[in-house]
Amino acid sequence: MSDDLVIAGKHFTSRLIVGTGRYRSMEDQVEALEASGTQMVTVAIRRLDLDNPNEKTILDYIDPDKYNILPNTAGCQTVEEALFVARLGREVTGTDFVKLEVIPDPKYLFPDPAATLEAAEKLVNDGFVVMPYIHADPVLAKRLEDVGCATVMPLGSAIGSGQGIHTVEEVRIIIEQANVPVVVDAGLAVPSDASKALELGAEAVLVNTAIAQAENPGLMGEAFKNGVEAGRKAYLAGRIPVRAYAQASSPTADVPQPASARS
Amino acid sequence: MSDDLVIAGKHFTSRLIVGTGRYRSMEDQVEALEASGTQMVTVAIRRLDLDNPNEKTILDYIDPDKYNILPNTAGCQTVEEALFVARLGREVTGTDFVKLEVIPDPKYLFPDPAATLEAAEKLVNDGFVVMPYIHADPVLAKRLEDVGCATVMPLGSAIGSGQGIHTVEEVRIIIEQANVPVVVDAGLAVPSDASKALELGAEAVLVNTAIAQAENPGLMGEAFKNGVEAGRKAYLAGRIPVRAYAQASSPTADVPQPASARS
Amino acid sequence: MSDDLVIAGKHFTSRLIVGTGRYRSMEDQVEALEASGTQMVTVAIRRLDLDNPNEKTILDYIDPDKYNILPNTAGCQTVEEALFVARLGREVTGTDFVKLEVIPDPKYLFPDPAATLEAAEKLVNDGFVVMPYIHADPVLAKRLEDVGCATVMPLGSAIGSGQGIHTVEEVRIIIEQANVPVVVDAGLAVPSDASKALELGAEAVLVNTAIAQAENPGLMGEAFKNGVEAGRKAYLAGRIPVRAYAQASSPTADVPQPASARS
Amino acid sequence: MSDDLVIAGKHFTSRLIVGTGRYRSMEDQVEALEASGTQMVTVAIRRLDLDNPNEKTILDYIDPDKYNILPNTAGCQTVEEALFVARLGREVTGTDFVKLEVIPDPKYLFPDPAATLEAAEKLVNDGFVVMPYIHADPVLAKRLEDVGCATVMPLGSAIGSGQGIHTVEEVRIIIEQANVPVVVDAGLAVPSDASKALELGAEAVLVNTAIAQAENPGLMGEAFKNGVEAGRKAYLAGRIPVRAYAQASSPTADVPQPASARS
Amino acid sequence: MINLMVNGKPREAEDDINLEKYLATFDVNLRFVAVGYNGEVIKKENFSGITLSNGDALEIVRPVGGG
Amino acid sequence: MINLMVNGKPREAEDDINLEKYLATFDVNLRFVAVGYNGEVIKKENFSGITLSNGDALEIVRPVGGG
Amino acid sequence: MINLMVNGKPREAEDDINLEKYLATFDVNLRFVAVGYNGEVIKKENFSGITLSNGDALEIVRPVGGG
Amino acid sequence: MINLMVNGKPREAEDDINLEKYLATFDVNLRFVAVGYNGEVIKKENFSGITLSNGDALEIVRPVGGG
Repeated sequence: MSDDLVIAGKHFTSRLIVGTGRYRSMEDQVEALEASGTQMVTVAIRRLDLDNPNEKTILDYIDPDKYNILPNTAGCQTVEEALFVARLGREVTGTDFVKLEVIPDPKYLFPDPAATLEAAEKLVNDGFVVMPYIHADPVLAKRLEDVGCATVMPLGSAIGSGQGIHTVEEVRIIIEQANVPVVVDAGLAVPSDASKALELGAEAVLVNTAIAQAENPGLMGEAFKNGVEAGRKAYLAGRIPVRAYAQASSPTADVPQPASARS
Repeated sequence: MSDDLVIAGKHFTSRLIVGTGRYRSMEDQVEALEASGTQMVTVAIRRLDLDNPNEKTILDYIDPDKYNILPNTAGCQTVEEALFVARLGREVTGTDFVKLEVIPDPKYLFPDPAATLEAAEKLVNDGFVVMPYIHADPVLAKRLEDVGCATVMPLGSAIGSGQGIHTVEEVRIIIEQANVPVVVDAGLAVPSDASKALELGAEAVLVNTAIAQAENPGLMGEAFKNGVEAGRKAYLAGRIPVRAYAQASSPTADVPQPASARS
Repeated sequence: MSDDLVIAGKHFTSRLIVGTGRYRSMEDQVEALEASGTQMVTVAIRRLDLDNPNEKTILDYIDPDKYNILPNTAGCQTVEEALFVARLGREVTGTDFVKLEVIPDPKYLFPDPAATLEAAEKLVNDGFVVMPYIHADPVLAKRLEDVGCATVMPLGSAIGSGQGIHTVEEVRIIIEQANVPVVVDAGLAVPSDASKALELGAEAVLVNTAIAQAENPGLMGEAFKNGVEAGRKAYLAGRIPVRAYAQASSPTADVPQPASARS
Repeated sequence: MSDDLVIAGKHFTSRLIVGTGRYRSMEDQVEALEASGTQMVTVAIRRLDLDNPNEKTILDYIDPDKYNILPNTAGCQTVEEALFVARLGREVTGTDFVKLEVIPDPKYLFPDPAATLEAAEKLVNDGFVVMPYIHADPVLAKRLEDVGCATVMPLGSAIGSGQGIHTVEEVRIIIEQANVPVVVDAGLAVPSDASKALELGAEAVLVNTAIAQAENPGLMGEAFKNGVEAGRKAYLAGRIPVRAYAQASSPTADVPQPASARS
Repeated sequence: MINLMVNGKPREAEDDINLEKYLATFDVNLRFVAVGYNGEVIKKENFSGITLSNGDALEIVRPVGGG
Repeated sequence: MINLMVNGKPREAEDDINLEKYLATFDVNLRFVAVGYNGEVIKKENFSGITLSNGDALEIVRPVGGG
Repeated sequence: MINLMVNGKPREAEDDINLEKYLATFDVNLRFVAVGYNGEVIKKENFSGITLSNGDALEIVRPVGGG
Repeated sequence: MINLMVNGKPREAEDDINLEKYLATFDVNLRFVAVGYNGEVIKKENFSGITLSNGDALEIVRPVGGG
């Protein structure tokens, strides 16, 4: 069964996008990415340290044949900053893909809906494949799709909070209305969060802190790989409905009787 | 890394116990059990149809080299019935393992705590390896452990209801206090339910209707296999803590500026 | 509309039972009980301090014309202890009402289902009006009703934990099956918890720590009074059903148009 | 204790805003408004039926000395429509207060964040006291406050769905960050929903369908009145913290012993 | 005669009629009523000053129950 | 002839027949089958030693799919 | 003298003293007080009828705040 | 000499130096590096065509780990 994730015509067999922030070591990261089976990893764009201009960059540790690079605009608080960093990221990585983040709020790192919509439209017109990070707002998701975004990326809960998916109802509606892949991003802490997102019909999830900061990032990367596979298969396999009452899984008739009271 | 589930000294590499009820066909069942990777399957004990005494039984379809048989006492409403059916099951299957169910309530199929405790103690004294199906009551679980049960099997929600795990808080406490494996049973609908149970520290789950009645039981069996592996690995990998606020996964300093306003 | 709570033939217009433990001062307690409008308050039975045998007791602060006394068996870990303390309590207070607690577990203070059932039956036969504190186990609740308990008191969450009602699904089922008043006890933290219990059809709630340890116990007592009234009225008023989609609360037709594009 | 709700300098002793849609009869509505104790009611603006130009309007049934009128822009799908209807509403009612709704989505009636922000800013500049209906998006709420909105009105769940408050976490954050009153609107079904919102620190709630479509609107109006009072008092009274473990509400020492085993 | 669009429906009116007179033809009780004229909201005191022309769009509105 | 209750239904059997022979009358495949005799579970090797009498209750069971 | 266990602690009392007199030695206000005597609850009116003996266990209790 | 703002910090450079030569003064490995010049992103092939002037702002960036 071919069941690829397709974003802007690009096919992926893995539905797990992994972030490259907050690993305790490059070794941890390399092991975790490998174990996760991911085919797309995010990177941020930052100023070069001019006193150390030749230090290795994150991309020196990432095999371009194995992983697609998804540069983000993390750290940008305005439309102007996001456009600039997106373009720098395209120049650095050579890809048109961009994870768009416009985040004025430092405490919860929640994105600005109006600024994200404005930046998304401009980047689409500039030829980018835009994957916007948004609050789980179904109308905003629809409008981003309408301006040409390649996916929508509603948040589960605050970035790095490990709170899981608070927004199940909203994500369910976004999925119901979307004609582009829905990628649940932020807050996922354990594979059951990822599995749940895919069971609902999300096409993929993005995970960073949950893997990078786990006690054992490699094993957690593998755990998320399994969880994402589980969720996708369950979505395709067709889950049972929810019922108000029990349904016996063993036959109710012909139960042997110690004395033949019941017949 | 060897990480077996051990029940009464018996080792299992799979942490997914699968029920054999409610499949649409024997072919579905055989495929689903295979795909699930399970090593233990439950069966019920019922009266033989004397007008058709030679029809194949469920065990004729289950390879004893692949699957351990776990006879249950489903359908029993009293201690006396449960003891009788447990003993019949032992005679039929040749195993001392028994899934104990004493269920007077036909609507929700919730077990009777006092009758289950009484029957469990008697069966333990009769040499059984007792795996009691119970409400997620931490004190009851402790008392069942104290009388010698090999596991406790708290319910997530009503059998076959597909409601998932309503009893997360109680299951968490049962796990915290248990010295025997905790197996979450009943109500699980999707792999994220199974994964969540194992992430909490449950040693295994028992699933029947969610697989048997899925549109594609084989694929759902595989999905639960992945979900259980995901949950166990996540438990071992050490999940991140829950935080009230966000933690940036990209560096917050050195963000490039379109004009050098911010430095 | 007369809508009394009736327990063992005794009528109450208030559906809020209040505990008398953990107040910072007797003044706080007197004020809070008054503000709560309660007609039934619990007390515990403890050894007299023989070095100070004439100190005032809790009952010296409680007007017997305003409040019915409900002695409890808190602190009892076995059936024998519970029977003894229940009888001492009856002698002290002169009432046959008893809140039965058999709690072997000091960490979560969860009750023992089998021991509670055994003690309840003995106390009923001894002429007590038994109100057992139990885990939210529908089968246990039914059996307690069958042995003659006057109410059942399922827990919402651990005593004093302030976690609210984790057991909504189970409480809903207990209410559906009960022929005696269901009183939700333990864990309630805020009036919305009490209101929710009554909206589900619980006949009353028991609250102690949430009022006694609030910053302002008097005001919190009043808040719970309002919450209980709100919940009961909502139950009687017939709530709207849950719908998957929105239903406009304003007419959808005849919206004025700035230009008559839409007609 | 004076504890008024203050919106744009106007004081209200009631924290319950009530909608006037979907009542089965004017009698129901008049009774429910009275019982609810509300001081602010919403109305919609629609085309006059020119074949029946003298029929009574909703305002003929609402005592202007008792109730402040809050015209809404329900039915508007664009900024232009919302501005036009807001101005018509001001002309009809003589108040500058407006509940701003810009809702392109007919299925869930979720508002458009960018369009709402644009319309809000224009209406503020036009002298309106703007109360925008929004998704529970903390950044959007902050931006609406920044452009001069008098309140923010995050939704609990879809209008008329009776699903309650799905957005507790987001509403909590909006409240934490807001310098204007937060009014939770939409989806509330029972008084415990209203009470919970106020316990979190919301300054008020808006309720329509839950009262109008209750079996007994008058009694439900009264129930919500009690629930709102309960929630506000609990907020002021200072709730107990949530604890992981139990805390006994009865003393643990000096428990009488049937035989003096324990001392 | 001129053609108007009133509350989304075509209607005829006399030439050179002003808004106040036009509304009077409906015997509308103006209490709780507002009027939009080609997308602008007109105050009651100005009704008489507005002469309707062919193609004008009017929205004559009143309050209804809503949430 | 004697009267038995077998799997909850009345049946007749010859006088003095033992359990092994009685089961044989049904041509039951004994693999995966167990027998309860008046509430007691009987091991296969003891079937021949049990002579059925009037009023005896038998439960002849086999495994079925269950959860 | 006899040895008693009172509220979990050893105490001495005079020979042949009855419960009523013994309680009086503590000057206990009997309102809201109950007494357990070797695991049995004794009614006030029977205090005088109970003569304490060596090894008797008494529980003298009163109500306290509790939930 | 001219004054530049490079990565948010003031720096000096020779008159009339072009971007390519200026970057060379840092011995920057240009693989995985991009440059913003007064808010515009400049392609590598155009570095030599850009002559820096007093007050120019440069952002010299590279990828880092991020989520």
